[in-house]
Amino acid sequence: MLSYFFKRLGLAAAIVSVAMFLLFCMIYLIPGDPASVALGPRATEEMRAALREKMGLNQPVLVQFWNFYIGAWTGDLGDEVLSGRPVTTVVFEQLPYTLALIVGGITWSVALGIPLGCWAAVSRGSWADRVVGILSVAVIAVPSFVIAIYALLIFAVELRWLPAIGAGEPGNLGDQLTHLILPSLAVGLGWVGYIARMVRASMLEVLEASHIRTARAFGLPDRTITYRYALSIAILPTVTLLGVGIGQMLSSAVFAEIVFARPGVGKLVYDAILTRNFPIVTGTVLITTVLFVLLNLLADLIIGALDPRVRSSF
Amino acid sequence: MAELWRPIRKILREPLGALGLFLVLFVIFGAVFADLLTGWDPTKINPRDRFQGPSADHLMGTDQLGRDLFARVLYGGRIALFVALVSTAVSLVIGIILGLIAGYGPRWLDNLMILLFDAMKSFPTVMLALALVTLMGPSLTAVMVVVVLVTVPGYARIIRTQTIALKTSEYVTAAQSMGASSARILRVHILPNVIGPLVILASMDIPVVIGIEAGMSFLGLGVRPPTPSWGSILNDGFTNIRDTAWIAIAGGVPIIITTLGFTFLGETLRDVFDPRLKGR
Amino acid sequence: MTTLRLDNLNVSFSTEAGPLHALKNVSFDVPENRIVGIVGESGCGKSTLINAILGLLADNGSIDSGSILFEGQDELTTLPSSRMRDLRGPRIATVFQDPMGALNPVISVGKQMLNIQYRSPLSKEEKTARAVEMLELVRIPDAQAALARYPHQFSGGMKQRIAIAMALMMEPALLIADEPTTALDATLEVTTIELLKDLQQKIGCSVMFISHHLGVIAELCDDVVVMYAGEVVERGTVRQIFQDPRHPYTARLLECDPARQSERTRHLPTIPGEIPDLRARPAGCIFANRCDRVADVCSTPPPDENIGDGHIARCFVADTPAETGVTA
Amino acid sequence: MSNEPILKVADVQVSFPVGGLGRRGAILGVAGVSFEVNRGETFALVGESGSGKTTLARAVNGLQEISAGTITFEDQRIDELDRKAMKPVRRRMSMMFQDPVGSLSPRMTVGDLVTEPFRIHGVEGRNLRDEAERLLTLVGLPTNFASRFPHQLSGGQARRVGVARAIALDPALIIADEPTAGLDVSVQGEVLNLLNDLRERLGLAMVIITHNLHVVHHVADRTAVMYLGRFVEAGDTEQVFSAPQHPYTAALLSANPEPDPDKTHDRITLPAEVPSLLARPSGCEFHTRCPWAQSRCSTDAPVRQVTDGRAIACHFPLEPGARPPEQSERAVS
Repeated sequence: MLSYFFKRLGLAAAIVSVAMFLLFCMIYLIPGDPASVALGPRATEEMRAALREKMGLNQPVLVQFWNFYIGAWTGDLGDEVLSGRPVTTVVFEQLPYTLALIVGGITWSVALGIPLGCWAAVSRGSWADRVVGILSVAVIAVPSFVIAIYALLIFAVELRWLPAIGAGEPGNLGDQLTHLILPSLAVGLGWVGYIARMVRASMLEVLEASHIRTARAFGLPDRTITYRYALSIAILPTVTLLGVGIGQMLSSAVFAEIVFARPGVGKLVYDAILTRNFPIVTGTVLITTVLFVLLNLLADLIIGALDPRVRSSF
Repeated sequence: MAELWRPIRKILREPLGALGLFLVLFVIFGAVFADLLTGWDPTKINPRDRFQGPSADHLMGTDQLGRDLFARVLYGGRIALFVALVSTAVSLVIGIILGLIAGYGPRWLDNLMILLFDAMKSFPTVMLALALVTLMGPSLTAVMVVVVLVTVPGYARIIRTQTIALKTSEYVTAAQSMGASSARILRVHILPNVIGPLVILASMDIPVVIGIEAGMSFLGLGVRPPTPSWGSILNDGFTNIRDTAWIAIAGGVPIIITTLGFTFLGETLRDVFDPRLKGR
Repeated sequence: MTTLRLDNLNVSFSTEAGPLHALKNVSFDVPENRIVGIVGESGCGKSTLINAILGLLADNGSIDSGSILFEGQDELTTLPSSRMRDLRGPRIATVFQDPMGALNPVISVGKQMLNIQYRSPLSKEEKTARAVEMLELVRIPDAQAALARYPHQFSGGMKQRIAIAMALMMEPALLIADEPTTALDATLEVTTIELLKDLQQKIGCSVMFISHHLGVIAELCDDVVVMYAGEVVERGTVRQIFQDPRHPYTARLLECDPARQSERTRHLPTIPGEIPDLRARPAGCIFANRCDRVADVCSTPPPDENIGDGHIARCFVADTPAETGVTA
Repeated sequence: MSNEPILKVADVQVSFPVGGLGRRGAILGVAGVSFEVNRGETFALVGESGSGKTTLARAVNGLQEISAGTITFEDQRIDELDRKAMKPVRRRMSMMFQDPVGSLSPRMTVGDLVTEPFRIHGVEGRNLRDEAERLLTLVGLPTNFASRFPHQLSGGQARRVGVARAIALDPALIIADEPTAGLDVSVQGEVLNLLNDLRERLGLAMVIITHNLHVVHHVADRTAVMYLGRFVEAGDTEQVFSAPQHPYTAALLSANPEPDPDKTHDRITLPAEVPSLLARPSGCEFHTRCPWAQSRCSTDAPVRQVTDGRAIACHFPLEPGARPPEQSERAVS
């Protein structure tokens, strides 16, 4: 198990390194100079030169990459252009709001998706199965920002059931949760569909397996077979799926934060673009990427803990 | 002709497939014949007619600048379909080539490419879009670059996994033992067996691509205003949501119709032509 | 007493291309304390037969007529599913073909063995002791430690022996063994067969042993049932079947086994032709299209001809010994 | 049948790397095997799973690199050839794979499948449709099968297509891996008869790989029995069958007896399971399972002895009809 952990950790580090490299290439190769971008069209040539010097853009490419790379690993992603505060500090201030949104999204998707998928699989071919199937496909298809806007329109603007704006009063947990309901639904609704489908499909596959036939032949009760013998296996792909899904939920969170005017990294980076605050943009991209890789690693470790076959194959 | 008709009949036999096909054709029709369906110029500003509800004159009403929403929706459909079809096709070609190389090539190359694909996929889509657009400036090209960057790793991985599975299959070994070249094995024995499922999966990705285009335009990172896009209409609707709901409805409903249509169609295609792909 | 009696059982499946008559008028007995072998090639209906007995037919399958009587009292075709579940495991146990997939991969062997005993009033310690005892009986080394291990940590032969241990743990009246040795190597097959025979005698249960391997059937079984395309074409004691086969299919099948040809030959016997489509069964004999003794009468349904001493063949010419190179 | 060898395999080893970072090693899948196949002769390799028989066949066919030894085919060293140089050799030596349906490319028609060798080798001046008809007729399939796809074939039919493809370019040697695997008893005979027929008519040499000794009996001129990547016994098929000298051969033979209820109760039971290639037993590698094993067997590896064209690797070769000592009381673990 320990070697499995280190192997996965090494792989995660490699992926992050390559991602940093790709990000650097993008910045370097794409026409457009970060200094000009930051200063806007009205800046003088001297101002650009000064900023270039400060950002280290006059050094050789490899040196630039090396500084970027080492800086990133040590948590130094440069300073914000406007206030001069370290990018890491600024991003980490906003990160908890986004994480809350994602955790909310996962809660929606797991709490609704797993029971729905299980139910559909057990009652395969019934009208309930068909309805769950069509609904899952439908919520997967519709982009999350459309859901966000319509949720805002219906529940906040028209019906006025739930608050439309902000993250709630600091310190007031109830208020914060109320403010979380709509945005997290927008983030998680599509994933209710994904998870319901995945659970249904893998349940059906597992229920066909010969060990389930054996369990039936031993007269084990249906409940034991469905929930302890089948679901315990069928749930495994869901964990992997959620690991991947977190990336998409991060994307959805950006929209949800903008639509519901919540603080968070999405709002941060969106505002940074409007103010040409380039270090914030790259810093946020990098930090969310690392976050995604780490959460994926966590998903893999959970799989390893749940599945003895994976555990011993390393 | 009969060859073409049979799959269509199979799709029509499924209620969901028939609905999907109808919705998709409906959207394509609107986009193609936009000039004939409306006399309004989608970019013409008309300050006196702001925030109008639907009427015989303006079928979907007007936006905050008095532009006809029906015309904007029709022309916005052209953008959405253009981006979806072109960038998916480009992604497919690149993905297939990279996937075949990774799957059939030497082990070290495979490992390297997998690492690249995984790193690409670890950027959250919107974050990648934001970073790219900051540098490139908002444009249709930027949207398409984002779509390709986001979808290629997935396609390449699928092709790679299938290629690796087939590489050790008995019929490929048999071809090797007959002396077939790598090019022939890839062309005759591997490609035909991996491409079908991928094309179906890609067709199911079209709604995702439409979502990316609309999403970026919503954030002001896609097509430049005044060019109409469903995403930018939706943004207008969002900005003015307390004044009128009509703009948000005009921007969102086409997105919902199109994504649902393509998804239902794609699902049916998959179930009909490659039942192995679905859970059951 | 008869442990299991099948009488004129008919099973069909509804398929897209129409109903498929999978089992037609199947009758045979599994007497107490005897091992009955079921022989047949692919498509003969062996798995349908097992599923029908266990009440595990797929949703599109149904028992159209006939009876399955268990221990002279339980009519399995009409038994409520809760009662059927009580029989499965404690009274009717099953060992399936695929040793790799027969055990749940994410639950430890010990836990699975405890789960099976869920009806038993014994304490957890006693149940564990029982599991260890069974594992030792099937010669799993270090049985106590084996309980904590997962299926993938055992070899194929061991997994199949664990499956046998689980099946016999509740001392069932009937053991259904569905090709339990087919996936194993020949030398491993021998040990498994001997083990099975040993345990059958210790526990004193009846066994329904399904196999396509004639050598194994001849060695292990007391009685033999020959199936072809969903029908029992011949049944009798192992000697009757192997030394005096009366149905042409049985005779030809025995002939085909290369092991039967002790003399070296460059030309092996075969049965030309294929099994008919079970969606459109012929009105007469099911084997007529491949039979070398076919006559006009064969287009009408053949009788279950009783040759004597429980030896029955579904054939018009069963009263004369089949012409084969094999003599009684 | 001439006695001129078409294939010579000498001391061939195949090793596979095992283990990940840190604990790298290699196991021998084939651990030094030598044999010759004469023109027009059928040679059988018999063994159970893990015996290395398929690996050996793939090595002969150049699909698997060998780590030691030489392979000579039609007086040419082929183990050193690269892929390009190997191509002409593949016209003369074809291989059939285990899975009758799975070895046929699923989206090609039977007609395309049987004529694929012509396309690969760019054979000129032949009408491929005529060739397909000729080959299908040769293996006893109706010519209208040419338009079918593999999944529309029964196991026996698919196997015939495999045979047709193997003989397409008039090879001198066919290697057939488990030609009867997955086939019903009543169909097995058809395939074996076909192979026998073709061998006689076309003067082919054949290497047949199987786990079923009885299949071998009716097809092979000479037989070799493999255990853990080595030959334990090899010789004239008739001799090996009538008087097996190696205990493993005897056990294999008895594992698949004549189906007669009065004759089958004298099987030789082998205790334990095949050892892992990672931990080969000392001395004679069969001693852990051998009913006749003595103390010497666990320390000294037996040397291969050849007498009258019969090779055996055993310290104590069996007399004809030998029964294991105290089989009934022997502890089984």
